[in-house]
Amino acid sequence: MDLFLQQLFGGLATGAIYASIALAVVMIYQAIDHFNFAQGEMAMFSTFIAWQLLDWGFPYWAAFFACIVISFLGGVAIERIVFKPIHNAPVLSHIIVFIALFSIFNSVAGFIWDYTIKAYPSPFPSETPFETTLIGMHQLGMIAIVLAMLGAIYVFFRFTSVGLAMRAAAANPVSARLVGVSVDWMLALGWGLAAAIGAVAGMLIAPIVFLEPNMMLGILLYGFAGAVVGGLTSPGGAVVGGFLVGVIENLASLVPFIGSELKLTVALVLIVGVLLVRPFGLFGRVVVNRV
Amino acid sequence: MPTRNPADMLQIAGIEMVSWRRIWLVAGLVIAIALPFLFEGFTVFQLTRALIYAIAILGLNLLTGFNGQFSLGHSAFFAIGAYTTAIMMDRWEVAYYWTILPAAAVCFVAGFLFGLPALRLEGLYLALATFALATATPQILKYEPVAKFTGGVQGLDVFPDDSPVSFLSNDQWWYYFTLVVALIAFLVAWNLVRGRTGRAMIAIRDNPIASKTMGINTALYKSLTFGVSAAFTGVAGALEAIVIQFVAPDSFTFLLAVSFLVGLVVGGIGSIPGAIFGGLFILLIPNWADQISQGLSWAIYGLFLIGAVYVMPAGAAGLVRLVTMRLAKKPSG
Amino acid sequence: MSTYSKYLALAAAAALGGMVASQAIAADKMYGPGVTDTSIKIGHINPYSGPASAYGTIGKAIAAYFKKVNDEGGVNGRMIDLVSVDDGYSPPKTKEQARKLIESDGVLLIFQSLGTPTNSAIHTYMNKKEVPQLFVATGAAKWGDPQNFPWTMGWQPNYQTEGAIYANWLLKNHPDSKVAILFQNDDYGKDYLHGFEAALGDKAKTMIVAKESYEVTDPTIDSQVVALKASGADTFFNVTTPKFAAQAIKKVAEIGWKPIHLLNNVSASVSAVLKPAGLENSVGVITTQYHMDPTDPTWKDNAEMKEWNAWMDKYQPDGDKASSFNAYGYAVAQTMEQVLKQAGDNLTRENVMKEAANLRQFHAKLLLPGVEITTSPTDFFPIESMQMVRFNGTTWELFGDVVKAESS
Amino acid sequence: MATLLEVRNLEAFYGQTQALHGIDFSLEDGGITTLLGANGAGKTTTLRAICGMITTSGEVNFAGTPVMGRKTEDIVRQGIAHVPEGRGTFDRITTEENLRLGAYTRRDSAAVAEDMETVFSYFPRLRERRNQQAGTMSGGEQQMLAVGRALMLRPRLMLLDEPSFGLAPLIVQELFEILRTINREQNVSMLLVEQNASLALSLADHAYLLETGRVVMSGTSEEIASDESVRQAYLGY
Repeated sequence: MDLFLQQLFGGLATGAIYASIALAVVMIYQAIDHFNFAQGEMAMFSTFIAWQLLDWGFPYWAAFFACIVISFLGGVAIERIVFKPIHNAPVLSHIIVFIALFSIFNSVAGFIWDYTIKAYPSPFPSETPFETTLIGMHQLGMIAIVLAMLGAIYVFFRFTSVGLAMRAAAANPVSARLVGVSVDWMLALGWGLAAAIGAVAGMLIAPIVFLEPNMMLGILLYGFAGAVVGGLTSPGGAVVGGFLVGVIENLASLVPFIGSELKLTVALVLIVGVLLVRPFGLFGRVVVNRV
Repeated sequence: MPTRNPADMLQIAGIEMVSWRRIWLVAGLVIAIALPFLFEGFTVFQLTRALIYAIAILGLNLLTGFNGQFSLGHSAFFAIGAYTTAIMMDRWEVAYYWTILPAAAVCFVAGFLFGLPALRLEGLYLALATFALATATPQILKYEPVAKFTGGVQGLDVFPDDSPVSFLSNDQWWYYFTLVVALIAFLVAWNLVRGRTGRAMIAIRDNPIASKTMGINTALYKSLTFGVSAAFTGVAGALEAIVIQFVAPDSFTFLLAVSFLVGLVVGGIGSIPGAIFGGLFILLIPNWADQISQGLSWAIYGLFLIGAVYVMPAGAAGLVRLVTMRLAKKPSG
Repeated sequence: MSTYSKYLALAAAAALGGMVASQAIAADKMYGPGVTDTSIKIGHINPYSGPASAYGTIGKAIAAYFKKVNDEGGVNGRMIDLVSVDDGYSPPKTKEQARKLIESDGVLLIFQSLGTPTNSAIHTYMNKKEVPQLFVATGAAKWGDPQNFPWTMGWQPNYQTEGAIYANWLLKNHPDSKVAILFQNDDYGKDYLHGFEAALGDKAKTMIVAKESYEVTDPTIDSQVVALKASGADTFFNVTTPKFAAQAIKKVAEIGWKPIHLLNNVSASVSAVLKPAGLENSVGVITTQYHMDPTDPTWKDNAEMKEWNAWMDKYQPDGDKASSFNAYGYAVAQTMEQVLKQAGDNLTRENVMKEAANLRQFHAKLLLPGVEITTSPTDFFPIESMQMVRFNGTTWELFGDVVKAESS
Repeated sequence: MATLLEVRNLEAFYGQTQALHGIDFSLEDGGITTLLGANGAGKTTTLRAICGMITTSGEVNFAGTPVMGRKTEDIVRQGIAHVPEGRGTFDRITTEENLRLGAYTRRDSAAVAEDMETVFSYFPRLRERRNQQAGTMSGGEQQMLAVGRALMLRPRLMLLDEPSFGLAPLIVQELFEILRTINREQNVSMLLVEQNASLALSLADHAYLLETGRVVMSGTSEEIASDESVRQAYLGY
């Protein structure tokens, strides 16, 4: 029982990692109707920027918010510079550019900051207020921040006209233009927001897994899994999905023949399984078009 | 969207296009046969690998280009093909040339089976499921119960016989062997795409609902295409095992699947000859990037990719089509 | 006499037959591929990109070392022309690069190719081609097999040996301990495991209470550490690469587990592992070493360390002085230099291999005092001694003697 | 009456193919004008060209300002609401959110809320379905939503592309009644494209007849409706 609890909470802690990335994945999906395979690398790069700021002597929160702003602008710039010329190209061309961005960010980060791991500070105290070793203070704080981001995103999409316009631009760009939405800038805004969320995720993940150029390689897949399991159209679903993937993966390691050797395979089976039963994820909306 | 369907383009350009294509074909074949005598062993070895990648990309093309299903997981089928060959040669000492068809068969079954659940997935979701498959493949190959066959992390050495032709070196021999397999693969693909099956595949890609009402068994065709596509890629994997003479789980990471996708897009989606260009691209460009700067080789590769997408939005095949169309147009005015 | 005849027999068996005859004219210049009167071309394969790119530092260090050698007049008057290529830690790519180096660039030998799966991919090829695959950067035991693979040689103590050292130490000092093991799910991890289990012998079954593995793609190893603690173990054998080692050290402290913590040498760097993990969390961690850690204050005034520092300043001004990879590359490159020196003007592949198997108590600078490199035609394990060290919060403290574990 | 929209020598291309060969027409403020013609005559293309959705050349003046060559979203901001072919519903969001999007360019939230009520008063069924996912509504309801969404812009001109397409005759009748009411009550001018010529002529006051990208005839609805050739070709009696 003790072990079960340990793994459950451990799963929640890892789940928070996946959830934060899943949130960024959903954000960009809302904007461009697509995955960004370079998402993890962008988050990693943002975290390096924050690390660099800290190294130059910035206080934690100054670096934190500066990094968010820089990442936002960077995201906007990527859309405006790299993707603008290929707006009308087929989807696969976009995927190739995602792959290109992936290798560029990974390589440049390694070139500037090299590949040895770096400790990244946590903004939270190291002591938990209550007597438990089940979950650390950083993990708790991370869960809180993820939920806060989720709330902010919910409000943004639900109650602001820009949020609404963003969803409209992604779902039906032609119609969106006809109601006066500048689709191009919505795309750029989506990129910026996704980059900013990714930056927060990166800065929260780095204290746990350590900062290095390849830190997101494994995490991104789980983040995708969380987003898909929860439903790509639902930020809340993505967060729940992220936690679910973390918990199930950890609990699966208790099953004797799976052990920790097949954790990744468990994630695979989970993705395919959920999609077979609910093609739009657990919380995703089913889109029905009547003619 | 520019030039989606090569068949349409052919009709637009008319007869001239066909004769141009014939010239390309003959010239290509002559060059392909002459190449091993123009270069030293290592380059021939590289060309062989480019051909192998071309076959793998061709397989992916059947699925994505002609049937509209995405896959980021073809490294898995490449691995299954490679391991089929390696295990047959390692355990039962089967001669290498007898392992190609079994590798294709095993991959066909694997692809078909994976294609069944994939039926319910579309676009992104399918891409993700296959991406997960690619990431899990090395892990599964190392898994204890299968490790006795796969050699686990250590991998398996493969010892194919030497060149049976006295005036051909091993490299030249492997090249011709691969070339023959590749020619067969391309011919099969060509006939498949232009026949009834191909029309059904393309119909499903362009309008799944309409093709259903036309009486095409979309589910069957989609799974079949998945199987056929996997079989092509599996043949490539088998050849790779023979030529590299070694298989290990780390050879088949998701980066390989990503490479295939890159080759597909750069070569030209829905273009059969484009696969050859794709194979050359994914083999040569990383090497060039590495020569330009070791530390930043991936970044340079990334820039190459973006450049390729900008310059050739419809892949190399699209570019060639555009150029030949211009050339064909000129004399007639 | 008996050693000599054994040597002869082995040499013949290992297809080195031509060498005996050539010894008669050893005074003359004999060159293999890639060698001229003024230069020696050496191939080198390293992952500068991909998942193992952290090791790229070693390649840079080696290149910088040979630059120093060349600036000082080269080896016996010949400049070292190091052709260093990237394989991204992908076995087929390694094969491609090895072939390029040998067939296209025409190198004399391949030096320090890194990684077990990658070296496995070219193992047979190198031996069939009869090209030296020298001092590979991996500690798998299979690299010391002169009988079957006379052209391949390792360098660092092999993982099994090191595993055995920990096991013997436990048997002697904590015979009743309950051991939990975390290992990377590949042959690097499994080699450690085998060495450790074999040395424990019959007691392995009772002493090892839990084993957990992880994949390099796993984001964290938290759940494994939690499970290991739950097994009730009082000893933790940590067989992980730097990133996961740091995670494990941190996690062990976080969940309030206080085991005897045995850390494999792969992750013994103070700057790359213990510092990120938290120095306070690392107190008491035990590992083995065979070369000095540049960040360890113990060696601050050591002459060799001072020399290394001067070299870093001159040849790698941007390099990370805290990285033990820079120390490793420095030491292994000296070994290569020594072999070439010994070979004199007889720079054939056969003779280079013969001299590589003829190192007599060579002390590469930066190896721990008492750690020496010795090889023979039957012993392809250059470094076999290590010393156990314990971390005191700022530095590694040597304890016990230099331990030599004979490889089987 | 003043001229609201003036189109001079409008040309448009789809790739290499020219779809419009210099079209001229104008539309009076407060009026309803219809473009008639067979499939492929260039009706929809004309609407798209006005909104800057395709590459064009020529001159388009709206309320005295040239809008040719500007971005679609900027043209929309001038007060031109386009009810596109196929209704352009935002499937995944609710009816109410669809309507809110229609008012995206407006900042007067009080007036927007008022207009939402107005739309609901024209189309009570949209009020019933205000929280329903728009893509799940019937075709008629989606067409009403499209008109409602356009109305939320408080446009001076509404471009209607085949609003009757695919709808049951009863619904079409209802819809056209409402369009007439909107035209009168809200003073919204309309440019209507219709396959169903008699329906279009019953609503419009002016009509232009397009054939293969050219205007071949123009006049008041009565004039056009009484033309012999038009009657035979388009009205079918």
